[in-house]
Order: sequence, then C-alpha cells, then structure tokens
Amino acid sequence: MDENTDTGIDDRSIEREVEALLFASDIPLAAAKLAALTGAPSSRRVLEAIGALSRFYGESGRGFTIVEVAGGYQLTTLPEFSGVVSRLFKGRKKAKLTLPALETLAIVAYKQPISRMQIEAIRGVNCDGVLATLIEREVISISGRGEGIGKPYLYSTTKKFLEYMGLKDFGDLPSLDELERRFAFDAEPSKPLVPPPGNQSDDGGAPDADGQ
Amino acid sequence: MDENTDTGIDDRSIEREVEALLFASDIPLAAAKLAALTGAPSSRRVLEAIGALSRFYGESGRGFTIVEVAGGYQLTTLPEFSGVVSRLFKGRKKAKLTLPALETLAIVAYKQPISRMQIEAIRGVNCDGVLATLIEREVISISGRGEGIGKPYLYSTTKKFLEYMGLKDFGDLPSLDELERRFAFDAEPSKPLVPPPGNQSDDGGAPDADGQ
Amino acid sequence: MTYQVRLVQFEGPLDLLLHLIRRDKINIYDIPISHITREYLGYIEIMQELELEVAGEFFVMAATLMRIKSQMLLPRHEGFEEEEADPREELVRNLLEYRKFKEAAHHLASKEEDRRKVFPRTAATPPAEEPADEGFEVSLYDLLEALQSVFKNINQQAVYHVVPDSVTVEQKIEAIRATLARRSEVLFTELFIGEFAKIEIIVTFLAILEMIKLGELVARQMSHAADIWLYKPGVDSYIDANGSPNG
Repeated sequence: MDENTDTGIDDRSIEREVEALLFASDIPLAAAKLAALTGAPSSRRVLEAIGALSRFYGESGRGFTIVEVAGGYQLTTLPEFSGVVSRLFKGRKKAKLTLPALETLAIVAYKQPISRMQIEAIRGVNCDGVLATLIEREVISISGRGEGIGKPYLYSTTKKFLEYMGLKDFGDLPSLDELERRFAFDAEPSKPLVPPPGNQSDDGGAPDADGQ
Repeated sequence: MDENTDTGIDDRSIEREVEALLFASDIPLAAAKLAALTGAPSSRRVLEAIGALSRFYGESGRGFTIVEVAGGYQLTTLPEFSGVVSRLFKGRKKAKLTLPALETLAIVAYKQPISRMQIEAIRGVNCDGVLATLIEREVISISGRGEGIGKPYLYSTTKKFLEYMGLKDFGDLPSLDELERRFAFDAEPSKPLVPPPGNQSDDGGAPDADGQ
Repeated sequence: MTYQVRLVQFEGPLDLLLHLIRRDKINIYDIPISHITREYLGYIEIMQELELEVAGEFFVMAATLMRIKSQMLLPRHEGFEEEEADPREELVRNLLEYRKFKEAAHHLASKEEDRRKVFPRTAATPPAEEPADEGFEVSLYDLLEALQSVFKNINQQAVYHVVPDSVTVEQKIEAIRATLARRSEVLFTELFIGEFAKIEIIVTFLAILEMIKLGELVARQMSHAADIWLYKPGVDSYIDANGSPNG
C-alpha cells in the first residue's frame, strides 16, 4: 500500500493485522503470506511485527505465544496450560452420541438394512428419537423401503459412521457386508435349541426371527 | 484446588488459565464451565478475570477482544480487521444464509419446537430444501417428534444458531410483539378483522405457543 | 421494467402479496380483494411469459384469492354481519403472521452481517497426548478381528442364550470401569466371557469402542495377531460425565 515508511504508526498497524490474522487462522501462516495479506512492504517487516508481538506476550504474561511451525507462524497456548486445556477437550468428547443412540447404532450397523420396528423389537423400547438423532448426525440414513404393511423405511449406516467410530485406516477395512459374513450373524444353529422367539419379545436377545 | 484466597497471585493465575481456555476453544465457554475447568472458587471470579482481560486487550490495542455470545464468552478479532481476515479465508468462508433460509430459521427460532408442516403453513411454500440447508449448517436440528399422523419431526435451533448470529441468548432477539409493532403505521380497523391470537386452536397448523 | 429483477425474489405467494400491499399502500386489515387479485394474477402471467418456473403454491393462492373474491360478492344477510366471518380473515391472519417472521428474518440478516465481520479462534488443536509406552495401539480393524473370533467361539458352542434384560452400553461401560478399577489391564476376549447372545456381545464391543473414544481405555498388542490388552490410560486429569474435575 503506502511507501515504505518507517513511522511507528505504520508498524503498529501491521502488527495488529498480523495479530488478527494469526489469531483467526487455523493453519500456520508464512511470513510472505502475512506480508501479502497485510500489504506489509516486506517479509522482514512482518517478522519484526511477529517478534514484537512475541515479546509483548511474554512480558505481559499472556497464556499464549507465537510458535514457528511447518514453515509458518501460529498462535498457541503455553505448554504450562496443557492440563487445563486438555480438560476442556476431554469434557467435550463426552458430548458425543448418547448411549441409547449408540445401542441403536450398533443394531443398525450389524443388521442393516433394518426397519424401525425391527430395531424396536430388539431394543424393546421406542426408537423414534434416537433414529432421528442418528440420521441428523449422519451416521445412519434411510437406504430403502421394506416389504409389508406401510413399506417401512429401512436404515443403514453411512460412511460417516466409520469416521465416527474413529476409523483411520478406512481402505483396509472389510465392508460391513463382509463383516457380516465373517461374523456369520445370520447363521443360526440349524435346529434351534430354544423355542423360537416370540414369547419373549422384550428381551433384546432374539433379533434373528427376521433372518431368511 | 486452593482455598478461596484473595491474593493477587491467585487472581492472576485464574486470569491466565481463563485466557488460555478461551484461546484454545473454538466455541464460547460459559462462566460456570470456566470456573469448573480452572478450579476458580466461583463464576463471579471468572467474570472478574474476563473483565480484566477484556480491559487489558482494549488498553494494549490487541487485534481481538472478548464477546459474550450463546450463553458464554469467546475471543474474536475486532470488526475493523474483517477485511484482512476475510482475505485470509477467501473462498473458504461459507456463504451467507439466503433470505428463504433466514425466514425459515426465524420461524424455527420463535416457534420451536416446530414441524415442517407448521413452518410451511406460515411461509406458504415448501421448505424441504431450506430445512436441509439449515440442518447442514447446524443452526437447527431435529429435537423430537410431534403428535399426530406420521409423528412429524420437530425442529429447534441449536446453540450454534446463537453463536452464528452473535446472540447472547434468545432475549437478544426482538419479541414477536415488538416485530408486529414495527408495522404500527398500518391503519388499524375500527373493529378488528382478525381476533386477538390465542383463541383458535383448530387450524391444525399453528402451534398454540404464539399467544405472547 | 424492474419486474424481472423483482419477480425471482419472491419467495412465495405471501411474499408477493405483501409486496403488492406495500407497493399500493393498501391497508392490510381491509384488502381490496378485486384489486389485489388482479395485480397478483398479472404477476403470475408475467412470470409465465418470462418462462420462469412458477411454484405450485402460487396457483393455490390464486385460487384462494378468486374464491375470496366471489365470497365477497355474495349478498350479506342484514343484521347478521356481526357474526359472519369475513372471507378475508384467514388470509389476513396468514399475512400478518408471515410479515412478522419476514421482519425477524431481516433482523437476523443484520445480526449475521455483524457477526461475519469478526472471527473466532478456529485452531482447536487439543494438546498432544502422552506417547504410548509399550506395544502399539490397535486399530478398529484389529478390534473387529478380535470380535470375529469371539463370534466364532460362540457359534462353535452353538448355545442359544437369552439375555434376561436388555443390556445397555451404559451398563457395560460401568461393568468395564468396575473391572478396571480393580485391575490395571484386562484381556479383550476376557470381557466377553459368559456372553452368548449376539446383541450382548455387540453391546460389549460398542462399550469398548466408546471407552476408547472417550480416552478411558487404550487397546494395545505387542505384535499383530497377539492378544489384545485393554488398559486404563494415565488417570491424572480424568473428568467424570458431569464434567467436574475428578483427579
């Protein structure tokens, strides 16, 4: 923008812009990039601003500082606060899916595609709310419609389900179909050793009546 | 942690922890949460720390400040840096909500929980697409199911709605009465053509919470 | 002609009607229905001429307007005027209701605009966890493999047990927590001992996954195909479900 002036005011405005940028950025920013964004006359000027900010944070006892990482600069909390900050994130992990939702998710994952009625037969409770939550969280979706009265919606898990379960090595994973075959889910004893389910519909132990 | 001491050192250490937490968090943090995380003896102590930090940022000319939003506190850049920071996020920032989306969002905000049918009765148009957009933007979510045929999904706004709009809480929104009064220039009929709201519950679409 | 520009901006029939009411300075409580119907139909015609897609709702409203218009033309019974409903009543109520939310939408738009000028922190990078001590952490894949052998095992036993009551993931988590309170480590397969119903095994498995996600459990093995052991990670800054510090 302006000519390369050496007034303190100009330096201060570059410093404030650099600070706002480092503050808002989710990735480290290189000095050249900061120069381009702020219109600073040179990367050197940006580095001076970073130096001044860094000194100021140290002297005024801020809880954060500037670190140089991956070829750029980034604001980060001081290591001494890692305890309190990790408590913040630990607490957050808890707010994921509720346990009833997880249970329903497990059933969908292993019995998909499955209707709401079938899920409720297994869980023994109404699943409307949890299904809505799971759909909203995009871990399951309606994958089709079943036979029979009212052609019920069928639910299946989504790709996001795998992500949610913390799956990093995506490509290596067997498909759910494959899993199902491996786990031989539907392979029941040829002669049932106990009477077929129906007289204990509330137990969650007899989900297999829908087999083949 | 420690007993409630009134030494300056203790205050200063709470202040630094609060700063580190606000700095590390990508969502607003409530005073009570900050108190629990830092071990501050009370929310009041946390609020004092926030006040002190806020003053310090202002006096030392930082590029950011503390705002009260969505029932908590958050660090954000100052509006004067919107230009330079927008350049950083160019192409990455989500588009503004469209007017149909804002209209639908407003209806959900004031009438929650509310079904799609009820929203459509007010807007007079199909709202499928907009609702999907709003859910994707995480400003509304399915919060339950209503009575009646098909047990329709009910929608409510999320905490992120408040954050997205920069609102402290719902009290930050003008009341429906207030909105209505903005049209006071309309000639009122000598005898009201429309009876005061609250005494017709039979129209199926309108939730009855619109009396206030 | 500003028509084309404006037309596409109408969000629906109510929006169009409000526009006409504002433009012609009409008293919303006493809408001249013939006039408004004529203007409304005129707009729809133009939309069609311009080959804009006219949503079905616009035609529904057109029919409504024409019905109200014809009702207004019916002679009124003398003396009963008080009790007779005005045919416009419902439409006016809808318009008033919609107008409020349109105003609310404009309010939200300005709040959105203000908020978009400021930027919160986005780099929510949790601090690095302590490094693994022995062996390596297993992936979900390894856990699924292990689960597979659990299933194989019960299939061989071919015993069909019924779970007395539906077991919840929550209960399983509690049970595993209790086990780990007594011991520092437990074998993966050990947690399934005595479980024969598939649903119960799945629930146990889910409980293990959830605890790993929550950082309450670490699954490790010394080599591939070795036994999987579950450990409690460092217990220093553990937080219970209520979010209160506990360590």
